[in-house]
Amino acid sequence: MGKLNRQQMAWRAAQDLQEGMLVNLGLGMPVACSQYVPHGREIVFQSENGVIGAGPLAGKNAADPDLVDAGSRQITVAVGGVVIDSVASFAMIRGGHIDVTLLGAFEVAANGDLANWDSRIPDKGPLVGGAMDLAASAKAVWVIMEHTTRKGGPRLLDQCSLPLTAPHCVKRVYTNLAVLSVGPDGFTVHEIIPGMSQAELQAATGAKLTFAPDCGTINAPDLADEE
Amino acid sequence: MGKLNRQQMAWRAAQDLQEGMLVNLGLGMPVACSQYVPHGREIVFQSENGVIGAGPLAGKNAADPDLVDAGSRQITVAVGGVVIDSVASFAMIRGGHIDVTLLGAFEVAANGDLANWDSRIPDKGPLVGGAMDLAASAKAVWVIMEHTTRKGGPRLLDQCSLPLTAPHCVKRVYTNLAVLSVGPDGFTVHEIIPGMSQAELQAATGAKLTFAPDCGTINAPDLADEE
Amino acid sequence: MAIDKRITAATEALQGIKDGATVMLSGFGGSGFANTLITALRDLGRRDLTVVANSATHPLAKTQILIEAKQVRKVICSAARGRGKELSAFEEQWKAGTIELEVLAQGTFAERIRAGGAGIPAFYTPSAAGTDLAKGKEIRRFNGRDYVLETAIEADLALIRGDIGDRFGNLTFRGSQANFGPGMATAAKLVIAEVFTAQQDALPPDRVMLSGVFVDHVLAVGGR
Amino acid sequence: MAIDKRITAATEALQGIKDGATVMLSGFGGSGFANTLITALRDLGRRDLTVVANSATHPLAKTQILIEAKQVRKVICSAARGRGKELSAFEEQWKAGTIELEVLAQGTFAERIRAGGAGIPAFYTPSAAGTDLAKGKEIRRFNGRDYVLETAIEADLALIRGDIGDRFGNLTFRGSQANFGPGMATAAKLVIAEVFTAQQDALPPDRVMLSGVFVDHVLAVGGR
Repeated sequence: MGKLNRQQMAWRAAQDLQEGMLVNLGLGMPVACSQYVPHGREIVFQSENGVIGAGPLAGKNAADPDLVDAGSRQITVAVGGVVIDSVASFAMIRGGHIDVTLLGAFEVAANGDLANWDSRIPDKGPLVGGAMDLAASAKAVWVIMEHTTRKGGPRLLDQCSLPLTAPHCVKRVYTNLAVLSVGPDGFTVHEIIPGMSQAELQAATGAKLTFAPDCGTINAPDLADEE
Repeated sequence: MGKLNRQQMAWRAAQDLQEGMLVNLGLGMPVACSQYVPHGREIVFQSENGVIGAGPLAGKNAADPDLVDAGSRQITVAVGGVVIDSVASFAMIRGGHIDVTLLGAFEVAANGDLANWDSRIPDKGPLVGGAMDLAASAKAVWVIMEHTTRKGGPRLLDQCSLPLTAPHCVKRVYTNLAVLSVGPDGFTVHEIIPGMSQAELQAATGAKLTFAPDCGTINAPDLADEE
Repeated sequence: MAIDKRITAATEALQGIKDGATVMLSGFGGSGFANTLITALRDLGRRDLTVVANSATHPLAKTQILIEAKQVRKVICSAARGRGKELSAFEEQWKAGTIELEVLAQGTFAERIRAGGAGIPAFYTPSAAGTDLAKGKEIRRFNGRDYVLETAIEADLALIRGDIGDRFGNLTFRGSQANFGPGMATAAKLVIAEVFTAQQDALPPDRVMLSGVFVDHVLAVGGR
Repeated sequence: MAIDKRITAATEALQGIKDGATVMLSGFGGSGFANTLITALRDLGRRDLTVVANSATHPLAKTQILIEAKQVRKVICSAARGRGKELSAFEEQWKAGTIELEVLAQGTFAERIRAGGAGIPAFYTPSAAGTDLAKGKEIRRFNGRDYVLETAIEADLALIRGDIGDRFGNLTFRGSQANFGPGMATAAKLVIAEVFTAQQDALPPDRVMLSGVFVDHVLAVGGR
């Protein structure tokens, strides 16, 4: 039974991005998705600091400290892209123009509640960033996260225990064990990793799962975990 | 006793525009002011359709129907100017960035109330335009208008009879008879046309006038009335 | 396959627009009117439209052909007065009570559109406070001054005018052509831009004045 | 005489800033920090400042030297977490209760600044509704959804970073350098921009990314 590694999780989510979508990728696993978009499919990646059409990371020779993405990585502007200011970028986000935002998370609840900003690290200051705006206003909020915590506890829950980023917003979850959607009836499983049973997945989950009639297996390519 | 013609009124107001000011000129007499700014004094003229640094009217050969001012006149962009969109232009106006807006008016009251948008023409539709934003938010609202109506009635009043553009906003009034300021004590006269007495000016005015201790005369050059 | 928002006619793109739709039309002072697209909308024959346009009567705008064809139920604008002494088509229908008018301070008109595109359902503005235009509207005091509550305007369709478009829908504007176009493009479900010319190659980032993200279709019509 | 906003040092321009001033500092992710000007502000020695900056702790921003010098009474930001395991200067003082923190969703942070510059005293936003950050704030329902009332932020001073400036104060920005700069420039009484180079000749209209109308002084510092 092979759990997906982080690159495979990013790969799986990237398969669902469609031609012409405007997509915002959060820090961590989400930004890794851009490299796994099927060849020839044009996606416009929005970085909330104003890069509309973020291209690949800049090579060493082209790296420019004045051109960064929301994760402070030195990037390029894709063909067809433009850079706007933060006021305009968040107007775009809040205005519902983002088709999909792919975010990391600590917890997702069966009602779509998302907790991804405050993991209650003692003494460290709060880090909100753009996640609340993205979660509240993107047309679709998709989450990529490990199915369980490091201690093995569930991250998919009946109710979030951590402070919310936004209520009722998550539409899909890509974990290292499964692909799920979130709807009026809570979590529905659409794909499971090969070799894992429905009962095993349910046991790793803190909310009742429904299994789609056509529930299949995730067939991810071998990808070295880069992190 | 020579009443000022419209060009002379525009000339008089233009003398009070200072280097570096951001100035919005309303339709009619106000836009004529730009040509009477003392030589060498750089003023940035804002046209509310987004021209920040409106230059002179375009000559016949340079006229471009895509470059117009708020009065639909084909203009040029001055050196140092830029064109922005209407949302940004009114953000600039409403945000209090206009140093002076020079507006035409039907009536001004002793408390600074301005009426310049609705003259109650029967059946004709209302024309609000940008005057309400300018009057509400410019750092200084100056008015240029004839001192009296065509029938000889006063336009400077205790209280406006026409619908207001904005309350308590007018700081100065340039008429064909006098230059006045508007303060807590109502109208104060600073200049009168040569040959007119204080009593004559008061008789042409619908509110009590105070005369500044140093009240002088307007010395306007001869200017052909172009309209 | 690749993104290509260029179209050769507007008819198909407009099919989804129904009777009763709200339509934003850019343009100010003769510059930035999408007159080819407005004509296509007129030909589509939809009725009971709400038109959001700065002027209801500008002589250089084709807005009037929608009004003349009795396709407009309501106009939201800042200027509704025809220039001549005789009444404009808008004024005739307004006077007859067959067309509804919502007139706004121009900055409020612009900001309500911006709010529609920026996810702001309502905001407070100083413009029109203390005037007849604020009657019936909620007034609230901040820092000792009265402000008027205004709500967002959104639309089913925006027809805007640009200069150069590319396959991504990116646009440039000439002169003062932008005016209400960029704002309207953010606030409508379907956005069609008519442009002087539409190119396959992407505009360089430094030249893009409106991101193609906001534009669904680009129609080249010439006419610079 | 002619307009010329270029200066050769910031000291004189900053003299009017007093203890207790609110100061906006642009910059995001290493791009667009006005670090020369922030250093000049630190050297000025004013205390009890309220700093409005997206990050309270970015390692490439000189914001931290103001905090280290105990000149900051309050920070308004969207990110207040230092990168390392050890606490940043901000976190130390925040934990000790000697510095106040107002943390906002980044879009709310940006829009409150925009509101400050655009004459909007308050607006409603969907961001943070239903979260701890909305606690104590007014909630209002529009079209069946909850929104949070947020008020404008204005400042006494904004220190921003551009690429090329001209004598009118017009600016260009490189890459993603603009970020919060243009918004902050509209919302502060005094605006100083540090740029790579400042030229006497006006930038062509097509290249101006922020109108000089919003900029009081331009200081060339190189460092592209």
